[in-house]
Order: sequence, then C-alpha cells, then structure tokens
Amino acid sequence: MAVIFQLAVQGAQMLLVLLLAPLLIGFVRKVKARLLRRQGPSLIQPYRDLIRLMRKEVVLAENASWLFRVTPYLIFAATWVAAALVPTFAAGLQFSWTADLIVIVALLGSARFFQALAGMDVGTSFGGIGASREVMIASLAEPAMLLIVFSLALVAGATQLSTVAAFMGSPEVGLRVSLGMSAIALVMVAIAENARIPVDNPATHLELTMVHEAMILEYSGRHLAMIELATFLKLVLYVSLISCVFLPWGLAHAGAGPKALALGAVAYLVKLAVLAILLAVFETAVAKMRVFRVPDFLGAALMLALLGTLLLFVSRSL
Amino acid sequence: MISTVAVLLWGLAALLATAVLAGAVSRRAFATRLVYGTALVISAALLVTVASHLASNSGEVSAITLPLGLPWTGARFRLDGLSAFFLIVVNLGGTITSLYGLGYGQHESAPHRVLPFYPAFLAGMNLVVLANDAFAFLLSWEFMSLASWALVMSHHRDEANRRAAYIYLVMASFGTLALLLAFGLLAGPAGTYAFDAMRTAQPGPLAAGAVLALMLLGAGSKAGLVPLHAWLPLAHPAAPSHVSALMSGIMTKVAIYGFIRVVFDLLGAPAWWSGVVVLLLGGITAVLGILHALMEKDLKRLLAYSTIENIGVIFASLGLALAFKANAMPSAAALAFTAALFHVLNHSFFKSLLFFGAGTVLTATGERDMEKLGGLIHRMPVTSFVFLVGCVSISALPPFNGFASEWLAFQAILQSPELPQWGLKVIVPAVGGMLALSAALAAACFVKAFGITFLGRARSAVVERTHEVDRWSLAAMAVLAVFCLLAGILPGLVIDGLSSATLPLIGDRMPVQAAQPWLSIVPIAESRSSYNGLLVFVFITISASLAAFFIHRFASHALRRGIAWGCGFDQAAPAAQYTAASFAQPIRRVFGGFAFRAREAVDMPAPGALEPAHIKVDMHDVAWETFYQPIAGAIDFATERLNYLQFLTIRRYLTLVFLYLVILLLVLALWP
Amino acid sequence: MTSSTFDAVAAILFIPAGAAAILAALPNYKMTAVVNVVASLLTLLAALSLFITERPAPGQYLLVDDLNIVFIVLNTFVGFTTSVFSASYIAHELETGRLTAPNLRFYHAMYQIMMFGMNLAFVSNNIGLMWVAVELATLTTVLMVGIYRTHEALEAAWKYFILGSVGIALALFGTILVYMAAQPVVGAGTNAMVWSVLIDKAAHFDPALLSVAFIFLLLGYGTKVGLAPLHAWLPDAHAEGPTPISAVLSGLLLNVALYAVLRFKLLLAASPEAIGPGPLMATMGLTSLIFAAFMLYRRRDIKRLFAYSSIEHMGIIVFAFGMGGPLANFAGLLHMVMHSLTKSAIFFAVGHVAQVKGTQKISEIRGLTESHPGLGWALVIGVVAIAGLPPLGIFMSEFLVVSSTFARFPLLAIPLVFGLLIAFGALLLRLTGLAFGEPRGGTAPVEASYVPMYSHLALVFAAGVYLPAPLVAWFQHVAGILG
Amino acid sequence: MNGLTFDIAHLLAGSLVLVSFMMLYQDRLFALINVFALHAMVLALSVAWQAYIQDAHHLYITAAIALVFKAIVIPVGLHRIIQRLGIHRDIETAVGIGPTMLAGIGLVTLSMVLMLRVTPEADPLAREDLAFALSIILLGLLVMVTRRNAVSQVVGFMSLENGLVLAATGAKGMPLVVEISVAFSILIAFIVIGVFLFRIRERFDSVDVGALDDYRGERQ
Repeated sequence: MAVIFQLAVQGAQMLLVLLLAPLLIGFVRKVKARLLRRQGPSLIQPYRDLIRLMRKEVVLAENASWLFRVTPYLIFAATWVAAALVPTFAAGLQFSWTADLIVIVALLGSARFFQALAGMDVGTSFGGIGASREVMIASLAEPAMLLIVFSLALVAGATQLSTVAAFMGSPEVGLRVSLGMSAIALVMVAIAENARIPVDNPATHLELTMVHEAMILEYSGRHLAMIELATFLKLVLYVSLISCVFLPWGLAHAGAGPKALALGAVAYLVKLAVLAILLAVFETAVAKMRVFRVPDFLGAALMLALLGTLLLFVSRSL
Repeated sequence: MISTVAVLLWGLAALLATAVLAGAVSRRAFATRLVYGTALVISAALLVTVASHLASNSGEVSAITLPLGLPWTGARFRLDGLSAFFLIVVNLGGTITSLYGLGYGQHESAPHRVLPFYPAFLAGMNLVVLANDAFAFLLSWEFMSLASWALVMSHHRDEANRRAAYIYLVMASFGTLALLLAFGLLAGPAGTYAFDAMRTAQPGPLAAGAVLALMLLGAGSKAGLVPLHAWLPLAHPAAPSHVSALMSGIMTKVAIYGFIRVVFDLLGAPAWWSGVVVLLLGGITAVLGILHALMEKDLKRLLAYSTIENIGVIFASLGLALAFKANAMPSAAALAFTAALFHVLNHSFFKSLLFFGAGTVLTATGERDMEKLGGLIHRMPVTSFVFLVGCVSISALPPFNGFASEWLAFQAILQSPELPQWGLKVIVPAVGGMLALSAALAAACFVKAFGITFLGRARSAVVERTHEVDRWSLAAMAVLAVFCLLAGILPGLVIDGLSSATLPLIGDRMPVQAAQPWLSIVPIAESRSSYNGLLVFVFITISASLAAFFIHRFASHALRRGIAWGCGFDQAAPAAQYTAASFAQPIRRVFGGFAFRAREAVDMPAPGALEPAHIKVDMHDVAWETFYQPIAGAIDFATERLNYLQFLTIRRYLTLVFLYLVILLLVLALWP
Repeated sequence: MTSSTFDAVAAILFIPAGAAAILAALPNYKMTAVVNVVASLLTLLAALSLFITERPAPGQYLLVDDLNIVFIVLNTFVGFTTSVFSASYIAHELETGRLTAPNLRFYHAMYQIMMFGMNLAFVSNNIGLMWVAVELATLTTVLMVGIYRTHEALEAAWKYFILGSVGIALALFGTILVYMAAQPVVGAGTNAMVWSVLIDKAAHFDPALLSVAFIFLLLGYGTKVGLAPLHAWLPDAHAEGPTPISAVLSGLLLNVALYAVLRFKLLLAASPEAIGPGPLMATMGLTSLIFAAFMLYRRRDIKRLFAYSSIEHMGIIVFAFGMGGPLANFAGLLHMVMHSLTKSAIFFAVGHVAQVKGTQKISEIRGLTESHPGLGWALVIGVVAIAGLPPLGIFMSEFLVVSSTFARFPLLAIPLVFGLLIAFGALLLRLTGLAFGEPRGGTAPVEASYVPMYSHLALVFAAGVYLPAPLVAWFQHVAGILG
Repeated sequence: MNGLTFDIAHLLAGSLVLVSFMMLYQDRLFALINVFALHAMVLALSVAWQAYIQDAHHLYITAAIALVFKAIVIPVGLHRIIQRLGIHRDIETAVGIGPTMLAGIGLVTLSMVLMLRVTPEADPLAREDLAFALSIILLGLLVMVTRRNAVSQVVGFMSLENGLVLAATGAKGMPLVVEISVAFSILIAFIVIGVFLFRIRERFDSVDVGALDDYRGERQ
C-alpha cells in the first residue's frame, strides 16, 4: 500500500515537472514583457507553441541521419528523468536513491552530448558553431557544477539530494561563506546551462551570437517540440534544484500525509514564481555578452566553486 | 592436481609456440586466420581458467617456481586476486582483439611482420602479470616492450613509424632501468629478488620514497604519465589498429599493474605524501592528456592522447587509495582502489572498441585524418553505432560504464574530509576539480571525434567509395559495445568481482553490492550516495519510448526532405562545414594559452579585398620542449665534443696513456 | 691419469702450434681453410676434455684451475666457430680479390699462432710466460689487421702496433716489479714468477711495490682490454682488419688481457696493505662505459660502431669485477661470456652485410630485414642482445650488475645506468637505420653460412632464459675465487 | 756486498738517467741518435756489471745484445733512414726543451718518491735500480710524446726499453731476462723496419685533416 502511494507520489512529481515546465517559461516571458512595458504573450503560449509544432510536418535536411531523428527523444528522456529525480515538493521519493546529484548532472551531460552531435549531423556550419560553443561552455560549466556538488556533499556528507536538502533545512547548517559562494556559482552555472542571457539568448536567431539555437536550427515539427520541451524541463530542473538545496523550507517528505505534500507543493510553486521573477529581472537588467567573454564568466563560476570547496575546511574545522 | 598457474603457463607456452609457428608460416595465405584463430582460442582458454579459478576459490593464491631465469631465485609465478583481475583484463582484450584481427588482419599489407609478434606480445603481457620475482617480471616486461616495438615497426618504410618505434623502445628501456633500480633497492645487497621476500622486508622511509619515485618513472613511462608520455601518441597510432588497441587498452593497464604490485603490495605501508604526489600527477596527466586529444585531427592520435587522460584518472584514484591507506581508512581506500580497478576494466573495453572503430575507418577509407572524413554514418551504419557507444562510454555519460567508475572515483574523493593532513584535505578536492574538468573535456573531445568523422557530409572523395567492413571486426566491436553497456548498468556485480583483488592489498573491501535492492550500488550508505545504472537505463528507455509513442499516436507523421539552411546559399560545399580544428578552436582559446603556449596569427584582408583570410596557429608540446629536446641537445653536444678523440694522432694517444700513467702514479705517491 | 690430462693441456697448446706449422707449409687455400677448421675443432675438444679428465698439479709453467677453464673453453669455442665462419668468408674475399692465396696461407697460419698464444696465456702459471703469450697473440693480430695492405689497414695496424708495444713495455715493467716484490719472500729464481706460489705468499709481499706493479699491469694489459683512454687502437683495428679477426679481437683477445688483469687483481687483493684494485677498476670501467656510449653516436662505419660497443661492454665487465662480491663477479663472468658470444655473432653478421652490400658505411645500408631477412633479423637479435634486452643473456648480467650495485653503492649505479641508456639509444638508432626502412645497397644473396652466427645467438638466448645448474654452481665458485 | 760494487752499479744506473736527460735536451735527430748510442753503451756496461756481481753469466748475452744491436746496428740503421728520408736537419720537438726538462725532473722525483716508499728491507741495490729504471722509463715515454718525428719516437721507445732491461737485470735471479731482451730487440727491429717500409716521413700519422678522414674511415 505504502509502496503504491510512494509510486503515486513519484509519478505525480514526474507529471508535475512535465506540465509545469512550459508554464514556467511562459511566466518568465510574461514577466520580462511586463518589465519592458509590453503586454507579452499569454502564460499558456508555450503550450500552444508545442501543440502547433506537433501538428506541423517535419522538414528534414537531406543529409540528416538516424541519429538526427533519434536525438530529440533521447534529449527529452534524459532531461525528464533528471528533472524527475530532483525533489520538487517532496524529498526522499521512491526512486530518489536511483541517482544522486552527480548522476543528475551527468544525465544533463548526456542530453547535451547528443544535442551537440545532432547539431553536427546535418553538416552546416551553424551546427558546428553551436556544437563547438556548446561543448566549450559545458567544459567549464560541468566542472563548476561538480565542484558545487563537492562542497554541498562535503557539508552534508552526502551527494543524495534528499539528504542534502534535509541537511540544509536543519539548523546545524549555520551560515557559511562557502555555501554562499556555491549558491552564486550554482546560479551562474544554471544561467549558462539554460542558455539564458547573458551567456546566450533564447530568443535570438542571429547566427553569429547564438549557441543553443544554432544547434537545433535544422529541427522542425515534432522533433523541435521535443527539444523545446526538454529545454523547458531543464529550466525547471535547475530552478527546483536551487530551491531544494538553498531554500529547502516547506519541503515535505514522501510518505508524509497528503496534507504535508500539498503544503510542499504550494511552497514549491511559490519558490518557482520567486526565482522565475528574479531570473526575468536579471535577464532584463544585463546584456548578452560576446561568446568569447563567456569563458571568463564561467571561469569565475569555476573559481568561486573551487574557493567554496576549499574554504569549507577553514569554515568548518576552525 | 595441477595448479592453476601451471595451466596458465602451459597456455602461455602455447602462445609462444604459436609465435614461432607464425614466424615459420607467416608468408602463407592461411597464416592470418591460423594465428589469430589460435590466439583467440588460447586467450579465451586462459580467460576461462582464471575466471573459474576466481569463481571456485576467490582470493586463494596459487604459485609455482620454474627452474628458469635467475638461477638461485628461479622463475616464480603467482596467481592472486590482483593478478587474476589483470589477467582477465588482458585475456579478455586478447580474445576480442584476436577476433577483430581475424577480419582486420586480412587487410594487413605486411602480415609477416605482424603475425609472429602478436602472440608473443599477448604472452608477454600475461607473463608480466603472473611474474612473482623481479627478474621474471622485468624479463617479461621488457619482452612485452620488445614485441610491441616490433609491431610498431611493422610498417617500417614510413619514416615517422621508425622514429616512433625508436623513441618508444628508448623510453621503454629507460622505464625498465628505473624499475631495475627500484627492484635493486627492494632486493637489498643480498639480492633477494623473489617478491615474497621483498614483501616481508620493510624498506626504510628514504628507500621507500626512492622506490615510489622510481616506480612512477618506470611504470609511469610505460603507462604514459605526463611528462613521460611523449612516446605514447607516437607509438600507439603507428602500430596496426588492433595492436594499437592492445597497446592502449591493455598494455598501459599492465604498467598500472606493475605500479600497484610494487607500491601497494611489496612496498608495505605508504607515507601520506606519496598519495599527494600520485594524485597530483594523475590530475595533471588527465587534464593535459585530454587537452592534447582535443587538439588532434588524427583519429588514432586523438585516441592515444585520450588514453593518457584515462591513465591520469586511474592514477588519481590510486593516489587517493594510497592516501587513505596511509591514514588507516581501509573502507575509503577500498572505495578509491575499486574505482581505479573498475576504470582499468572500463578503459580496456571502450578504448579497444574505439581503436577498432578507427581501424575499420582506416581500412575502409585509408584515412586517419579526420579533416578528410565525415558522413561515414551513412556508409558504415554499424561501425558508427558501436563507435558512438564507445564515445558515450568514454565520455563518462550514464548509463554506460565510463560513468560508473568515474562516479565511484568522485564518491572516493568525497571521503577526503576525514583525512587528517591539511595538504590532502585541500589537494583532493582540487584534483577532483581536475577530474571533473577532464571528464567534461573528454565529452567535448568525443563529440568532436564522432561528429567530424561520422557525421556531417563527406569531406573527401574517398568517403563516397567506402562501405561497411567485414563481420569479424563488427562482431568484435559489437561485443565490446555490449560489455560497455553491461558494466554500466550492472556495476554492482563488477564491484563485487573486484573485492578479491582489493581485499589482500587494502585489507578491506567495498560492501557487497549484489545484495542491494534493484542492483543499485551504494559505496557507504544509501542515505549518502547511491547510483542505479539499471534503473536510469530503464527510465530513459521507458520515457523515450513513451515520448515516441505519444508523438506517433497524436502528432503528425508528415516528413519532408529539404536542403539545409545556409543563409540562402543552397548546397554550400562540404568544406564549409566545421572542421576538427575549428571545432576545437573555442576550447583552444580558453586553455591553449597555458597548455600549449598556443599563438594565433590571423591575417584578415581589408573589407572588399578578395584574397582569402588566413589563420595560423602554432602550438607547442610543452613536455617535449621542456624535457626531451634539452636532453637530446646535451647528448648531441657531448658526442660532438668527444668525437674529436676519434681523430687524434698516435702521438696524442700516447700522450693520453702517458698522462694517465703519471696521474695514477701521482695518486699512488700521495696515497696515505 | 695425470699424464692423460697433461695431454689435454698439451694438446690445447700443441694442436694450434702444429697446425700453424702445417698451414704455413700448405699451398692450396681451400685445404688451409679446412685444416684451420679441423685444428680449431680438435683444440675445442681438447679443451672440453679438461672437464672429464682430472686436472694436472700446477707446475712451474702450466696451471689449470676453475678460473682459466672458463676462459679456455670460451676461447676455443669461439675460435672454432670463427674458423668456420672465416672459411666461407675468406673464400669470398679471395673471389672479390681483396686477398691473394699467399695472404690466405699466411692468414690461417697466423690464426693458429694466435690461438696458440691465447691458450698459452690462459694455461700459463708463470707471469713471465703469460706476458710473452699475450704479446705473441697481440703481434699476430697486428699482422692480421694489416693484411689488406690498404692505407687504412696499414694505418690501423701501425697504430695498434705502437700503442700495443708501449702497453707491452708497461706490462713487462709491472711483471718485473711483481717479481721484485716476490723475490725477497719466495727467493730468487723462477718460483718468484709462479702464480700459484705468489698467490699463497702475496700477503707478505711489499705492498708499495705491489701497488706500483698493479698500476703498470693495469695500464699495460688494460691497453689490450681497450679501456678508455687506452682504447685508441681498438676501433680502427676492428674496422680495418678482416671481419673474422674483428670477431676474434672482440670475442677473445680482450678476454685474454682481461684474464691477466684479473689474475693480478687477485694477487693484489691478497695483500691487505696494498691499494685496493677494486675502486681503480670500477672507475676505469665506468669511464670506458660512458665514454664509449657517447662515441657510439657519431660512428659511420658499422664495424667501428660495434668496436666501440665492445669498449663499452669491457667497461661494464671491468666495473663488475671491480665492484667484486659474489653477485657482481658472477655477473661479470656471465657478461664476459655472453659478450664474447654475442659480439662475435654480430661481427659475423656484419661481415655478411659488408660482403653483400659491398660497403661498411652505415649510411649506405638500409632495410636489411627486407632485402636479406635471415641476415637482417639476426642482426636485430644480436643488437637487441648486446643492448641488454631480454630474453637474451646480457640482460641477466646487466640486471645483476645494476641492481646489486644500486643496493650497495647507489651513487655508482646512477652513472652506470646513464651510460647503459646512452649506449642503448645509440645502438638502437643505428639498428633502426640498418635493419629497417626502404632497402638500399646490393641485394646479392649471402653465400657464407649462417650457422656460426645463429648458433651463437641461440646459445645467448638459451642462457638468457635458462642457465643449467652445474654451470651456475661453477660460475658461483669462480666468482667466489675472484672474491 | 761491499760498498764499491754497490757504488759502481749505482753510478752506472745514475748515469743512465743522466743520459736520458741528455736525450730530452737534443733537438736534432743525429745528435739524438748519437746520445741514444751512448745510452745503450752505458746500459751494456751496467748490465755487464750486474752480470759480474750476481755472477749470472747469461746476463752477459744481454749486455752483448745491448752493445752490438742497440749501440751500433740500430743507430747506424737509423742514420741511414734519416738520410734516405732527408729529414736529418729537422728540429722536431713538439714541446719546448725547457718545459720538457722540467717535466723530466718532475718525473724523476715522482719515481723516487714512489720507490722510496718500498720497504727498506728490500735489497737496496734493487731499490735504487728500480727507482732509476722507473725514471728512465718515464723519461723514455716523455721523449716519445714530446717528439713529432717517427725516428725520434723509436729512439724514445728504445730508451724506455733500456730502462726495462736495467730493471730486469737489477732484479736478482730474474729468469727470462735474456729472452725478454731478445724479444724486445726483435720488436724494435720491427718498428724500425716499419718506419722504413711505410715511408712514414714526418710522423706516425698525418695531422692534415683531409688525410685523417680517409685514414680513419669516419667522418664523410
């Protein structure tokens, strides 16, 4: 019985992230539009876009191989699984022990790997631009992310997100300079990973500046829908990751009663909204940077993360 | 009851006999099939023997002493957990490589230069792992080098190959001499060269430090530890591809075995700083190796450099194990050690797979230069698929095997806070960062390798004519691909298998994983960290197929082929694609400065001018220029100076004799 | 019984001497070659018979003990194989007209005289006699080195002759000094020159005299061992003489001189106050090793190359004996035997190469494994062996030398290893050029037989993997004698 | 033995060293050869004296060889060669006379120091003889290395060998002395003939580099 309930919760979470993802994007866009004094598209516009894409026919480049057609599903699957493993409203779900933070990061890595390959499959220079820039960004973002994971794990003594979240919620965390650094680094990484301004502009299609869009330039129809959805999921993932690690309040524990779970869900939605607004504000405030400034940006993130890790020992044992 | 070692030795004797036989018949048509077939059978037999030995009585030691080799020591051979594991690695590699050779060998231009040495090489590697005294060890070690040297030399008409082989063997014998000195220290003045005797004798701290340093020189130069790696990217690609696979995938592991055998087994309790040294070397090696790989456009050289990276990862884990062992943290040490061994196994899988892939590409197109390839995925579907699997595994992406061992290594790194020494506390996470960086770069590197070679459009005419290669090669690669997946989704079983190797050396083992629910792996406690490759795999498959199902159920099926978007220019020439160099350019900009002292010189014609723009990049192999060239220069200088002594007149020679006599007499006169 | 063994010793001496006389008389060269082979074979058999028959009591002039049996057997064996090789080789030289029939007769006669001289040096129990014998062997080789009568050959022979003569003089003075040291103890007369007597009484000799004596002996005989800086004659003598003689020089004559040095080392070691011979020899050995290693790089003549490698290996051997101790001495003996076998095999190969390619210039010889597989691979094996790679014999001795040295005197092992590595680099570099690459030079088939070459290599290989227990016990005993 | 015999032996040996010095001083070939003849003569005398005091009659043979062969035959032969080769007027020292003399003195002192370390119990005559012999040998070598000309190097070698004979005869009851002196005479004959046959005019070997190359095979 309990197991069934657990499974239900797990499934609920999977569906939740899937359904919330477009909404979050819509919300961010809406807020940005409002900050620019525009009306902006409606909140559910992303859903409409996805459905429209589904209906459209796929125009496949002549040179596209099977890899090109399989990739969207792989990306979607990898991202979805990863997103489903991050505690959103409840920690310690049935399958949370399947993967810890490192695995989640790696899953996103696999998604990126295939996306870059797909970008190169068609054999245009745009795909190449996108792929090479993407892997360059990743080659800095991933280590930064892992160092963040290290410092979290070294504090909480675990890489298991539920445990980390529980620990961060508990009073013995205290206020640590290194955690602050990790938080900042995590935000920076999240921005880079989700191809947001100032690293990349999700709205642009100016060839020379785009990174993520360049890779998926040749995608259309249902394939594009899959990829778009995966991108949305990724944002949700990072937002819920930040929230569950650095704002773990109200996070229910699976197996807790429906009431706690509902409470957790509400808390989660609030966190999402807050972070989305922050993101929108930030994005409107800053300008996109040149591609070759990105390494400095991420290098800073990397250094912060490393510093955070090293300072741990100072701040803990002394 | 004949002991397992004896059986194994008989097998090796058979291998050597095959080598001799091959020498006799190597120019016949049937020789290729015969030799590789025999090697296949024998290696498989050896594999089965070791496996059954492990299964029947794991950890039990079986030793034998033959009246060969060093007279008063005899040639001693011993099969324990560690050697059993490495024997499995070696013979698994041997079996599959022979299978591959059955097909690939048909395309060999000079079989009589490959066939005799191939079985000898296999036998040499086996002997190193079995050897139980210094002499037998070094003899097999150098025999292994010699056989592989001959194989590298097999296409000797190419100047580059000759140079590669030369540098390789010089470095190899440098390593051997270092090992020789190390064993000299361990054996002591009495010359007790048996490993059993060395095990009991405990060298002093200074001697132990010297031995560690010498082992790093000796085994490190064989494994390709920076800065001793210079020979590796030259020699490995120069050999025929299946031999490259053996050298890169297996021989480097034998070198690692040597390091483990001496440092973990013979040397006794390590000092904590030894962990620091090995850790740092490992981390630096990993990063530099993969950066070099990223800059390569020769497919096989790229693979060779990535071997250096993986060696670095393994050494880092070993250093971690040393550090934990030195601080009496057996469980953590066992974790790190297991991670290292696991990665040894994995690397032997996917590196062989990738070299096989490169070999098939080479036979199909005759090209190693990625800039001339591209679009092979249409011509060679199977090869490209298995190569893709290899790329995913080596890039440490779940749910494949490369990730599992990488994950274990990270888990081991996370044990570092318990270490008492501040140096270690600080260095271990830093090295962890290096490993993370190298993993990310590895992914980038193999996106490039696969993307440029197999994807996109053909960059040269050769690709149009290519087609899929023979069944043997494909079978070999398919088997390895399956192994990569299995080791990735069932890591628990592998970890349990490794316990028999870990237990005797570390004194502890990782908790039994097979008992875990759903076959997930849990290094310490589920609450701390756990990973379930199987479930991840299942989830991805399910959700992907769910998505696919959903799409095909509800979305439109319409599909149309159209030309790719080229800013309005239709059918841009294949040359317009990204090349390997241009793909690596952003990363070169980021890391090239310190790693290669890379300089870019762009001459951009004035706007409106019609002449093409040029970009010139010059990169330096820092290790080569810092260590090798000065040494070569010094030797050259010395020879030049001394050479005058060949051209003196007799009177001058007499003067030499005379002066020597007078000096000696003076010494005698001043003798107290 | 004793008489029968004395026959063995006598045979070792008289067969070559008699053969020399016959050969000097025989007109036709084919016959001479055969006689030469037969005589050498008989000598070898006689030497082997020393094992089965009981040894003669050391007399005033002759002595057979464990130490010199090693040398005698090695000497006669290589002498025999070389005679087989030279039979076919010299015939070819005759066809190409580098030699004439009279030359040949002279050559074979000299060959036997040289064998006689060397055997005499080994069995002589009298330091004066030993001196005479060594000089006899030297002078015969001088004559054979100059046999081609070319400018280079005469040049080389002359250099060899002059430096050799000075060596002779120094060695003689050393011998006289030993006598002077012995005479007050042993009393005047021949007894004061009998080694077996000297070694017993050596403790009472005057140490200062002995020390001076040893220095002169070391330099005198060391000149013939080819230790740097006394080596000058060696490379040219090897390069310009007929190849069989190069093989004999490297394989045997150096050993003869080495043997003399060893005898006197023992004598000196027996007298406590005298200077220790060990450090002196170790230093000279190390110097020669490193010097020769560097000299290997710039060699353009293939025979000169391997001549320098002989200097290098003599350096290793002398170093090993200088180090002393059971391990090092064992290694030294083993290394000496292995070096003789390998180096003569290499010179056989080089001889074939020079004949088929018609040149000794390294730069003009390429891709032997392509053009002459049998020959090329033999050369590869030989060089691999001489470079000290397993599974061949020299590896074992170098293994023992290096490891034991490092365990005892780490600081000495570093230059040793350094020298070995430098030499290895040079040899391998040249080998790569010679054996591999696009074939260059003549492709004429080899008439001469490969048998001596391959039999040596086979022995070296066997020794590298397996040393029969009796041999080991025997060597260990000898190593014990050498202290 | 009584003082007189000792003194005579001592005197002869000492004068031999003195003659060696004279050889060092010569820079003309003829003069050098003449001095060497004197050297040989003194050697003959001292050997004869040794034969007399040790009443070892075989030593007379050595003395005779020294007198006939070294003091007469060889010098005459060398004169011939020199005239044949037309080099009798050459001044041919590689090192200046002065330094050579200094070096010679150094060598003599060295040999003295070495030999006086020998225990006094040893036969004093033998001791002195050894000291002188050693210095003669070293001086002979010095001549060899400081002279460029083949002939004078031969002369140096012969004086060296005289030193050996002196030592050998000084050693009481040493066997094989005669044989050795004979052997050496033959050796020297070889050398002289070699010098003559090979027409080695100036030196044992040319110093002009071009010639060196084709002589020594190396260096293309």
